[in-house]
Amino acid sequence: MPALVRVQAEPFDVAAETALLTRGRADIGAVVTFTGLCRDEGGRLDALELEHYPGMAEAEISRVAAQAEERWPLLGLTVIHRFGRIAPGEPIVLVLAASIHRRAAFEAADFLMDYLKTQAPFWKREHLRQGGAGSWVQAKAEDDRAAQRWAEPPSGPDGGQI
Amino acid sequence: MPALVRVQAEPFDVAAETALLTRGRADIGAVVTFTGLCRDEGGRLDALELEHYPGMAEAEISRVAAQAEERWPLLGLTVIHRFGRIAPGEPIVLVLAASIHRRAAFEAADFLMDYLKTQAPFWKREHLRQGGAGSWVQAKAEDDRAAQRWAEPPSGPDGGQI
Amino acid sequence: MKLVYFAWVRERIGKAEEEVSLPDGLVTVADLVAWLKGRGEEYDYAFENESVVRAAIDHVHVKPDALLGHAREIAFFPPMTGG
Amino acid sequence: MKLVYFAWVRERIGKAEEEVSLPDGLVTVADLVAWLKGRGEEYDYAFENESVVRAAIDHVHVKPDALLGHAREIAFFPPMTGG
Repeated sequence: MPALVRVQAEPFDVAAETALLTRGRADIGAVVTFTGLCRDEGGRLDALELEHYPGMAEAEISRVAAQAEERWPLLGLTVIHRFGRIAPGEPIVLVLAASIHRRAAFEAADFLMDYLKTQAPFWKREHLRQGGAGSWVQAKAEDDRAAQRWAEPPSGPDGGQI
Repeated sequence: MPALVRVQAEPFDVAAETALLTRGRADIGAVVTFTGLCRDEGGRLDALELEHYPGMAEAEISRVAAQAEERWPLLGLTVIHRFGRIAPGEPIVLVLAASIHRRAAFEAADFLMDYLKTQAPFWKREHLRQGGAGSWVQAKAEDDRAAQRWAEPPSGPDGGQI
Repeated sequence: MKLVYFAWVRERIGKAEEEVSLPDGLVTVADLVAWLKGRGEEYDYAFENESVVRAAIDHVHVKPDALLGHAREIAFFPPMTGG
Repeated sequence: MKLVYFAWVRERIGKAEEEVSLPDGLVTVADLVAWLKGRGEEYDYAFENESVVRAAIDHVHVKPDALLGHAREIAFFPPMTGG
């Protein structure tokens, strides 16, 4: 079943998205949801503004979602990423993964977040409470390292020996 | 902030529990929820019945939740575990972890589920669709191994060298 | 001392709880189990594979070598299957 | 060929997109960047640290040595910060 992927300006409803995935089913044993929220950074921020690359954003998220569905036995996968101006406390991103057992659901959600952070074409700019646009948020080396955790093990003669 | 721990027969509302933890706050960047649901095992089950040890169940979950709060910088933690008869498709357990960044929220929720599976005094019995009480669900060695992943690294002279 | 039983341990013994007066000389949880097994077939059945049955003293998991001390409530149950 | 720019690459160049006719001899994305840098200060500024700017051809991430081929849309942007 292909993942449900949406890129939108509007807020999303985690409960409704979960119901959409699970209602009427009795084969799902585990649902993991990740919600990423806008922080005010200790009162410094008035909002985050998310610029995105329309078309590529959906394509890239769908590509990574398909990888997750190939790698883990998922019974449902939803990814929603917002763009535009987002106030502190509001949700930015949702990943919802369902499976028979918890391990697949946890790992798939974790994997998707690491790849969204480093591969999905979105860029955050700060808007400051003291007025005016602040700077573009810088990419973190820590996020690249997190994404590298998911690299497939080498498949050569010594593959999987580590 | 101590975790919110509840052991109850009634269903729970993930959205309401999430709102309770996050509403009015702008310091939370990541919320991970895990929901464990009753499966019908391919149509074989009419329900699961969860027996628990009142008093110890709450105490044990609170103890493990406190460990998680010591180990990860959490901004909120909710654990709800149901008992009694639960129909396929219905939720059994909820873990909700909030933090500034996603890593802590993912790991804390994952840790709590592994410990709930192996340490919280609950026992599942199957009720069969063809009638009558089935057998007690057997503990899985796989769950013990999952819980062992979280053992603290050795603190001797070679600790952390692996 | 109050003893409580859960899941198939409860079913095999045929009761959920009981008050017992322990004889002198019982020091550990393992001593208590050995004594219970001498009380009848139902206990022998419940503890037929002793290493499988778990114990808790006053709501805290313990090993068979744990001291009974001044325990108020001792519980016996199968490996947990919650979550 | 359509070029599109995002975030601070867009701001430095001063436009979100443009149509360009490429001269002969441009084979890779790196060739295209070198040519753009010769078009004016704003491009030079946007690509001052070339290794930081990412590229995509027709919505797919590519490296600087990727071939331009029959690309319809080439995008340049900073490292992503979504999620």
